[in-house]
Amino acid sequence: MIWLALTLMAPFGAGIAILALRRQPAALALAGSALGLAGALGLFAATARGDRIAAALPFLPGFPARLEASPLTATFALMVATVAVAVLIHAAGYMARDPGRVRFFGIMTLFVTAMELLVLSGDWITLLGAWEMIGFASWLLIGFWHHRPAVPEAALRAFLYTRSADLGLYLAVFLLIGATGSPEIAAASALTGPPALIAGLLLLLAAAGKSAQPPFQEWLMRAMASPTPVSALLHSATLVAAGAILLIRAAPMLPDAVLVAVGIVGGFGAVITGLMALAERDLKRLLAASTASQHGFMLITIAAGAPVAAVLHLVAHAAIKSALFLGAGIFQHDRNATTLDALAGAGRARPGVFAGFALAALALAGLPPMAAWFSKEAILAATWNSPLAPWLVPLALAGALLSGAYMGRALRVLWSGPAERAQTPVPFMAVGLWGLVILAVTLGPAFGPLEAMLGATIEDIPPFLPVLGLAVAAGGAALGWLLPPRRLLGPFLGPAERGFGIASALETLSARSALTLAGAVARLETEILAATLAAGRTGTRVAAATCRIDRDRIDGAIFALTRGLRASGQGLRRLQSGLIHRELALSMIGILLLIGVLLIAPLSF
Amino acid sequence: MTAELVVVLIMAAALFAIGIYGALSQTNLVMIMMGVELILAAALLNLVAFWRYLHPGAMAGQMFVLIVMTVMAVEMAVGFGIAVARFRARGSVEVEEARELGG
Amino acid sequence: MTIVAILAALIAGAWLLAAVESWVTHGRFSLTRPLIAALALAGRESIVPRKSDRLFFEAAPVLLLVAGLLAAAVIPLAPGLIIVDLATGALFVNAALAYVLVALIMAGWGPDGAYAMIGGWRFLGQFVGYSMLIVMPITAVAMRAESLSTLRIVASQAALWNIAYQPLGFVLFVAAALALSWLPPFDLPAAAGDLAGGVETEYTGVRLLILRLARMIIVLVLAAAVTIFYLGGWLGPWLPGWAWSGLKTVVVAVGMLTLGRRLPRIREARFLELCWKLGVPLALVNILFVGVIALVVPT
Amino acid sequence: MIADPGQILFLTFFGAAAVWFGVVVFRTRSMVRSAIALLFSQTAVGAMFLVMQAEFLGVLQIMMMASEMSIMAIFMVMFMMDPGGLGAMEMTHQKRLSLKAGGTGFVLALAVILLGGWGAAVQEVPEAAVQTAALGRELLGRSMFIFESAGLTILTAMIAATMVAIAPHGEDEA
Repeated sequence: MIWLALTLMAPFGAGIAILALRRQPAALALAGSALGLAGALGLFAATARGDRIAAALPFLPGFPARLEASPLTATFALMVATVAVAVLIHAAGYMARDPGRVRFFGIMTLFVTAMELLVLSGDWITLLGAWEMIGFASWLLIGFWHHRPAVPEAALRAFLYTRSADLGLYLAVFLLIGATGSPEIAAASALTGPPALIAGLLLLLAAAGKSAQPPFQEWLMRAMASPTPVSALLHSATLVAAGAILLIRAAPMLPDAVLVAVGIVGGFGAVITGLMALAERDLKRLLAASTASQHGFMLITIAAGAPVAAVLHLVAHAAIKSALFLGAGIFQHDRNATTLDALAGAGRARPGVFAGFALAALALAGLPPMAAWFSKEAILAATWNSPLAPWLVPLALAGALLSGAYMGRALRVLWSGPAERAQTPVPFMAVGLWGLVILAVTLGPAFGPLEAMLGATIEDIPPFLPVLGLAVAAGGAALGWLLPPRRLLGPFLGPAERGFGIASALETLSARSALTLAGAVARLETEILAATLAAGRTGTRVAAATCRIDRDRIDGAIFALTRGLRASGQGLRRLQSGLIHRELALSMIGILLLIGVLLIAPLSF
Repeated sequence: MTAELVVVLIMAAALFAIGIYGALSQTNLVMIMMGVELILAAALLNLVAFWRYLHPGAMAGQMFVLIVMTVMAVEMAVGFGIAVARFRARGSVEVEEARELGG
Repeated sequence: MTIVAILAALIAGAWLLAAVESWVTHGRFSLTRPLIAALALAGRESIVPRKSDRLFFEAAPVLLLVAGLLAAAVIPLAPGLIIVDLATGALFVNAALAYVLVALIMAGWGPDGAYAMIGGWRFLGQFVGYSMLIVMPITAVAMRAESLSTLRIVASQAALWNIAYQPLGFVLFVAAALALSWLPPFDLPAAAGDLAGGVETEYTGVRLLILRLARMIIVLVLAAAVTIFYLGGWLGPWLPGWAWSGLKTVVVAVGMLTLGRRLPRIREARFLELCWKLGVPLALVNILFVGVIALVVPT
Repeated sequence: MIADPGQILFLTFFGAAAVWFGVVVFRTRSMVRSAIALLFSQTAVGAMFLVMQAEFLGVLQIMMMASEMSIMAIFMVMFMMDPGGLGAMEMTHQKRLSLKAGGTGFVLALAVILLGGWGAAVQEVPEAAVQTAALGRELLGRSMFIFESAGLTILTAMIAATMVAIAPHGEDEA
């Protein structure tokens, strides 16, 4: 109970104190989040001992706000708190001279509070409330530099995209509470039949929106207009992770049909956004696309029926991705830009930071002995053993290959440009970064006990599977490093925002790389290269197909809908005289109709 | 069937009808608000009557009356705020002169 | 029987107060003077102004009197000496006195005279200021008594009068009472200096008599309310309960009539500012203070 | 259950008063009269509460409406071209539609009232003091969330209304 209160109230109190005192925001935020981390550690330790901490706070009559710390939620809470501390340390340096830092740290801590509330919530209504709060806080944070051009639009876009997907969560929650008669999340697993199917699909919609799976990925790319610590927090452990967390928690109730849908969304999401990441010309946007791609992995894992592996990957990804973003933030700080062109060689100028970034990048690519290797192995094992293996394994492998490729590419760009003069030291930012990098590197061996704690059975893995995974990861990374994409991407200055962007970029990528590589690396690796090219072409085709579907089907449908709406709107326009008495009369008629329906309704049953 | 309840409900229905007539027929914003007040008064009467004659033990009924009273006060505050702003801008609160909301 | 006793007490009190008021304004104390003045008013012609709203003009003095009398109905002089012991007595005083506002608006609007109308609307402005300062101190009083019944409120002060328990509330309530009965320094609605009598301007004869009587009764009722809420009502040694009540009420009423005259008249805007920026926060502090004590001190 | 004739008598009386004053609201030409008529209509409703032994609510209604309607009166005077009703201006429109709407509403409500089975009335009611205390417990216990929301709503409305009504800076300083 005390740990629960500490976890939630310490960041909250810090946020309120910051907004009230308007002084020393960084120190207050750090103190608050550190206390929160202590609380989360306490929770984790207690649940690891086997305790189950739960609290029911008085809220709506008959619907108390339930908080609960199971091993699963305590793991999430610990992850959120850890990332929050590291990101805030980094932000203390990053935002040191920003005039709006009081607002920044205030909202950040409140955001962390909301996220902790979300992961610890024990009933749907609390979860919904926390869900709304993180949406709102992220809107504030993405729009933090609201006076800059395009930032308000990006914030609004993020808000609207996630909002429209949130509709799914609302409907799902209503349905779940209505069907099970209890707002508790645990009670939902008893649900079967059509309600479970519909609710599961709606939850998938909500999760896809928050986790930026296609077709919602656009908001995440635009959200890069926010300060980098915000991106780090948003991507690793909070907003985007909320989608995956939602599905992980709901996993016990999802029927098989929904799992298939989850697998399709996640698999294609992982591949498509992976391709987008490869084509991206902006470091932060590249990382954003890779976030979406990695969350696609988690969905694949959930679809394979192994949410615990998804938890592992979520945790690994949280540490890695926040480290990457913090590194990107330092580079951005140096060069005052995030495009890959401008960042070329930024890594060479700061070897220490680059080393951290590179470690995190290789970890994300899935190289041993770092965290994501373990989790990807778990993912591969899970997909291999699932009934959907023929679908999921290739998608997972493609995703892994792509994650190696785009990280290799990012490293190459950062390393290969001209190194500039020595930079001013950035102690806070480096501490935040390295803290996370160390976690990213060393977390792997802890996964075994964690798995046991979460109660997963370790399945038999065919021995070639880890080897295959490792080969794919290493191959991807090597590929990304070897293909010099900066020159190739030169002509494509129009931001690769749509699926169309992926297609054209990749087309050039594969065509030119064929010429370059054919000339440069001749005999030894011919076969590997042929395979690579095949993979590249497949990717191109997939991307082109996606593009076509996007343009012809989805856009066409949307335009038709728009036309219809506009026509009916024209018709309705005549009703809207703007005269208040007319409108009052119309609303009276409407109410009368409603009453009529209500009166007739009982008769018809 | 209980005589007291029916009496109160009929009175409330009459107040409601008068309120609707007023809200629809008046040209002045403040007069329209008077109509709305009458409608709300009818709602209050119904709430109290149902509480008194059907569930006198359940205090939630009275609580609803308080909430409706709050709504009345809010309606007044917002309505007068709009009226003041409107009058400042246009010099009149006649609704026939307000067409800006037209589609 | 009780009704007769209370009415008699009210009439006697009004008479006494009228004598005191004429003493304060004219400098001579005479018990016969108010009687003579009243008879003179009753005998004089009561003029109805042209183009008046006759209904309002006639109804306003009566409504004012009724409001005062209704408020008096829940005022106890002694444990048994109360017309009706409502469970919501303290709130009822307030509800009845809210109609003072209605009566004054009617009296201001009715006669179709500029001064009267300005006086009436001025009282509305004044009401916006003082109304919170009537309700919130009463809230604190009721919190201590754990009841809205006037009898229980008095009984709750057996150990310690509320004037010592919540002096802040006392000051605020007396100030609000002065404003409610439009006594100086809050006498803008009927300011003799700049409105020529305000709401009373157009009234003559019997109607003016009723108006003045009603106003005296309202002052008396407010003084009695102060006595009940803050001065322990009928509580006191040696004398019988009703005597204590009467004595305290008269002292408070005389204080209300005399003290304010030493202060300059307060402008409307300034009054509102004082009420909302100073009075309401202080009243909240008072409620908080009483609440904390009520929780901490065991009863 | 035998109905209490005294109660029915008083309810009818005050109900008729409320309705009559309600009619007066829209019949009189003088706007101040209209506001005061609304006030007395609401007061009669409050009196009906008292007859129905909801003492706290009745007193509250009577108290609140006095101030609310007086404020309404001054707004009428401020914003009407002819508050005294001396110019015999036409103040209504779409009268027939309004009458029809009101009439339909009344008929529908009557149908529901007379056709609905209401069950037997409960004659016993908690004592006034008990009621008030129970209402307080309800407000600050089970329904606290709703009650606090109402409080927050009214605060928001106050601030918003002030913001809307306040003069733009520099204008209207007199």
